[in-house]
Amino acid sequence: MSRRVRLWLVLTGGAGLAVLLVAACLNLPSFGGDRHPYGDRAVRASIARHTANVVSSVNFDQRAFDTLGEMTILFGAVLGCVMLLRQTRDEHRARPEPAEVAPPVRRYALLVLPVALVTGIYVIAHGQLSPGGGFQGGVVAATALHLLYLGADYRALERIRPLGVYEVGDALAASSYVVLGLAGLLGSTTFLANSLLPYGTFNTLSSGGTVPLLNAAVGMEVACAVVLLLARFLDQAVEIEKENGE
Amino acid sequence: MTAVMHVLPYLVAAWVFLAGCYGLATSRNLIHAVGCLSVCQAATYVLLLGVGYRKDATAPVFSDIRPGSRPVVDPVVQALTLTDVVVGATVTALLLALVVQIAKRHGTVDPDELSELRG
Amino acid sequence: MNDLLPLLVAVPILGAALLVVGSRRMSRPVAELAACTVSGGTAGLAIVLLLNSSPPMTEWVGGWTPVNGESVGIVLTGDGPGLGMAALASLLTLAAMVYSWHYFDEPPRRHAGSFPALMLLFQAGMCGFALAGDLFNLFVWFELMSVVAYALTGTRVEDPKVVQGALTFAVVTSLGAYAVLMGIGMLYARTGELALTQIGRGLDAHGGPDALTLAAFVLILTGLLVKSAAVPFHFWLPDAHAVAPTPVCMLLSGVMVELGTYGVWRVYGTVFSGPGGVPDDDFRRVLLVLGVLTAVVGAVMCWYQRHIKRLLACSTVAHTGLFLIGIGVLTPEGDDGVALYVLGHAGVKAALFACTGVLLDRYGSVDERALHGRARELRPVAVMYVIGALALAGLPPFGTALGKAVTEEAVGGPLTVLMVAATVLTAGAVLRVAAGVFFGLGPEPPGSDTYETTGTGEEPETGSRISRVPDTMTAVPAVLLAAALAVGVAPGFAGLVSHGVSESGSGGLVVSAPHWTPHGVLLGLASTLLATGLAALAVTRPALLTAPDWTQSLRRLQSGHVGDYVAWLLVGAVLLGALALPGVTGS
Amino acid sequence: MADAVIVVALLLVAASATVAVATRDPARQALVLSVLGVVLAVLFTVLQAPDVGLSQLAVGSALTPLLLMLTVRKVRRCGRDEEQKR
Repeated sequence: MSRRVRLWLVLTGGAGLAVLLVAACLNLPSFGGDRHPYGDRAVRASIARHTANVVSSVNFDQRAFDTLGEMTILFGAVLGCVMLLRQTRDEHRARPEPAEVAPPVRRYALLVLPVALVTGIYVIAHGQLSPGGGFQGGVVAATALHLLYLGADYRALERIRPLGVYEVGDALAASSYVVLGLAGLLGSTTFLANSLLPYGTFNTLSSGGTVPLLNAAVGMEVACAVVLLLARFLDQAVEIEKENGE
Repeated sequence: MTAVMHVLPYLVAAWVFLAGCYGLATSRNLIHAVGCLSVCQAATYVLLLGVGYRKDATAPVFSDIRPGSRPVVDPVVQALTLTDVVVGATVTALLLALVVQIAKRHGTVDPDELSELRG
Repeated sequence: MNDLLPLLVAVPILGAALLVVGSRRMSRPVAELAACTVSGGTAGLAIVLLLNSSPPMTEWVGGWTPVNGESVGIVLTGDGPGLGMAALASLLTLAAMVYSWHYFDEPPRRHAGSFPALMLLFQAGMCGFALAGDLFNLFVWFELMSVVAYALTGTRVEDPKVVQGALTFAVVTSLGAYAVLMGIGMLYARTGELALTQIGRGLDAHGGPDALTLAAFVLILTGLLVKSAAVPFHFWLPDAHAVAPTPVCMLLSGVMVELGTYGVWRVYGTVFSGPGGVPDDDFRRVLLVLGVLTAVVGAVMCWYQRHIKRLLACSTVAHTGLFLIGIGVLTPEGDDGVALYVLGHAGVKAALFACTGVLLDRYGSVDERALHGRARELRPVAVMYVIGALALAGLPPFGTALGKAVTEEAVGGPLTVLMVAATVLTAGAVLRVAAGVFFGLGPEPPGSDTYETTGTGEEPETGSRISRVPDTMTAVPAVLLAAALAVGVAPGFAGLVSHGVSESGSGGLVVSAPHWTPHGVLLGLASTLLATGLAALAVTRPALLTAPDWTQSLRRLQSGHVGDYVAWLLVGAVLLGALALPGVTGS
Repeated sequence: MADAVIVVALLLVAASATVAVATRDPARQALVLSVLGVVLAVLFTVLQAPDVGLSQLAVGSALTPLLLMLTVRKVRRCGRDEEQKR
C-alpha cells in the first residue's frame, strides 16, 4: 500500500473512531461525579483489614489475582528479553573502553545513588501505609543502580550487578508470591486469602495481614526485573557486536 | 467552563489515543512507532483516572487522615492504572528488543523497507 | 472444588519460576521433563475440574465472596466452556512441549529453561483468560498471553523474517489490548463495576443502549477480534505463524486464536446481551458480516500460498470466520457446533503444523514448490498429512466434521454453502500440498512471482537438519489426530460438550445433544469429495486455476507493513461501529 | 482552583502527547516522552492518585525513555556497521 493510500485509510478510520469516541464521551457520567460503588466498597474493605493505603489493599488483597498476572507479565517479559537479546552465533562481545566521566557528574551520580536506593526501599516498605509500594519502589531502586553507569563506568556497574543473582531473585520473588497465595489456599481454603496473619494495628508497618509480604515480593520482583531488562539493553548498546567479515 | 470541564478529561484521553494511532500508522521509524504505542497507552491512564475522580475528594490513603472524615477518589481505577503502567513498560521493553533485532537483521528500522513478509 | 480453580493459573506460573531457578544447574532434558510434568499436571487438574463443572463453579479469589450480592474481589467462572478451553489449552501446551523435546539447539547460555518456562507462562495466560469472570482480569491474562506469545514467536532471532513477523504481531495485538482497556474504562464509568455479570446488570439498569455502550462494545470487540484474527484485524496472523517455531504455531493456531473467539462469546453473553447492551440483531449482523468476510478472505489467501506454514495460518483465518458465523447465529445449536468444531480443529490444525515442522527440520524448507516430490520417504508423515487435510475438509467421523455439520445445520441456507466452500478451499489447498510434496504428483513447479513469501532458505529449528525423524515428532501429530477423531466418535462426548455449553450459555436452555445426522454426514462427505477434486484439478490441470486479478490485489494488502495493519485496525473498528449502529440509534 | 490546575495539566498532556507523536526523530521523541511522563505524573497527583503518579514518574519519565535511548544507540551502531561493510 502506498503511503498516500495508508494516510487516507488512517484518516478515514481515525475520523470514524473519533466520532464514536466523542459521542461516547458526551454520554459518560460527568467528570468528578460522586458515584463509585466499587470504589466505596473497596475503601470499606481496606479499612476493615487495617490497610491505610487503599490502593495497596486493592492491589495486594482485594484484587491480588490481577497483581499475580501483572507480576507474571513482567516475569515473562524479562524471560522474553533474555531470549530475544541473547548473544547469537554471529556476534561477539567487545569490552567497552573505560569512559571518561566529568568529575561533577561522577560526584553527583555517586551522591544520588545511595539516596535513590534508600528511597526505593523505603517506598517499597511503606507500600501499605503511604503512596508507593512494590512497583514504584522497585523501579526506583533498580534505576538507581544504573546511576553507577553514569557515575563510574560500565565495568563498575557489571561488578556490582551479578546478573545471575538478579535472575534467581526475580524468579524466587515471583514464586514466593504464588507460594503466599498457595499458603492461603492451604491455611484457609482460598487462594490468595488474606487471613493467615493478624491485620495488626492500623497505620503501622506490620498492618494489613499478608499485604506487606506480597508487596515486598512484588518489590523484589520488579527491582530484579528492571535491572535485568536494563542490563540486556545495555549489553546490546555497549558490548555486543556483530562479527566482522561475514 | 464547567460544561467543558465535565467531558474534558475524556476528550483528552480520546485525542491522545487517536494521536498515538495516527503516529503509529504513519511512522517511518520503528522506535518512533513504539514511542507512539506508549502514547496510546497514556490515553488509557488518563481515561481510567478521569473516570475515578471525585470532586473535592482526597487521595485514598488514610495514613494522615481519619477514615471516613473526607471523601476519597476511587481507589480501584488507581490500582488498575498502576497495573497498566507496569504492563506498558514491559510491552515497550519487549517491542524494543524486537526492534533491536530488526535493526541487526535488516539493517534498517524503516517499516517501508522491510519486505520479507508479503502476499 | 471451586477453590482449586486459581491453581490452573498458579501452578504453571510457579513451575515456570522454579524452572528458571533450577535450570541454571539442570541439564536440558531434566528441565524439559519438569516442564512437561507441570504442564501435564495442570492439564489433569483442568480435566478433573471440568468433569465436576456441572453445575458451573464460581470462585471468588482471596475469599471475597459477595456480601449482599456485592464483592470487591475477582471472580473466576469454572463452567463448561471456560474449563473446556483451559483443558484444551493445557493439553495442547503439553503436546507442543513433548513435540519440541530436544528441539532448539541454542538456548541462551545458562538459560536452558527459558523456552519451556515461557511455554508454561503461555499456558497460565490462556487458562487465566479462559476462566476470567472479571473484565479487567480478562485484560490482564490477555496481556500475559500476548506478551509471552510475542517472545515465543520471535525465538529464532537470527532470521530477519522472524523478527519482522513478531514485531507486527506485537504492535497490532498491543494496540488491540489498549483498545480493550479504553472500553473497560468506559464500562466502569457507566456501571462502576468490573465483574462481567455485574457490568451487564449495570448496563441493563441504566436503560437502552447509547453511544457509550456502542463505543465500549466496539473497543472491546476490536481487541478480542484482533486476537481471534477476524478480517480486517487478521493481517498479523499469517506473518506471525509463518515465522513462529512450530510448537508455538501449534498453540497459536490451535487454541490462542480460538480463545479470542471464545472471549467474544463470553463478553457478549455476560455484558452486552441484556436490554442495556447491544441488541441481538445487531450483534448477529456484526458477527455474520465479519465471519463471512473472514471465511472468504482466509480461504482465498490460503489457496494461493506456497509457504506451507502461511497456508495453514490462512486456513486458521478461514476457520475463525466459520466459528464467528457459528456463534453469530446466536442459537444454542450454533454454540454447540462451534464448541465441537474448535476442539476438532485444534487437534487437526496442530497435527498439520507438527507435520510441517518435520518437513522444515528435515529439508530446511517449507516451500511447496521447492519441496515438490522431495518428501516421498516420509511415509507416516504423508499419511498423517492426508488424514489431517481430509479431517479439515470435514470427513466423517472426525470431530471437525461433527462440529461443522452441527454448525452448518444451525446456520442454514446460503451460509451453509459458504461454510462448505471455505472448508473445501482450505482443505483442497492442504491436499494439494500433500500431493505435491509427499507424492510428487503434478508437473514441476513453475518459477515464482515477485510479490509473495516463499518458504525457502529457512533454518531448521533443530539446529541442523535431522536425518532421522525423532519419534516424538511423529507420535504427537498421531495422538492429536486420534484426539480429533475421538471428539467425533466417542459416544456421549458431544452430549457432554453441549450440556456444558448450554449450562453457561444462552439461559440454560437445554437442547437435544448434537449428533450425526444423515444430512450432516452427506455434507461432510460432499466437502471431502469436493476438496479432493479441487486438489486433483490443481495437480493435473494447474492452468485452469491461475489466480484471477482480484486475488492478487487481496494478496497485496498483506504487505507486512505495521502501518498498514494499524490503519486496517482503525477501519475495522469503524466497521464494527457501523454494523452495530442501527440498534443503538433505533432505541 | 483545583479545576483550573486540572485543566492546565490535561491540556499539557494533550499537547505533549501530540508533540511526542509529531517528533519523528526517535532520540528527541524519547526526551518528549519523558516530558510527557512528568506531565502525566503531575496530572495524576492533581487527580489525587499519588500512587500512580509515583510509578508514572519512575516508569514513564525514566525507564521507558532510557530503554528508548539505549535502543537508539544500538540501532545507530548497527547502522554504522552496515556503512562500514559497504
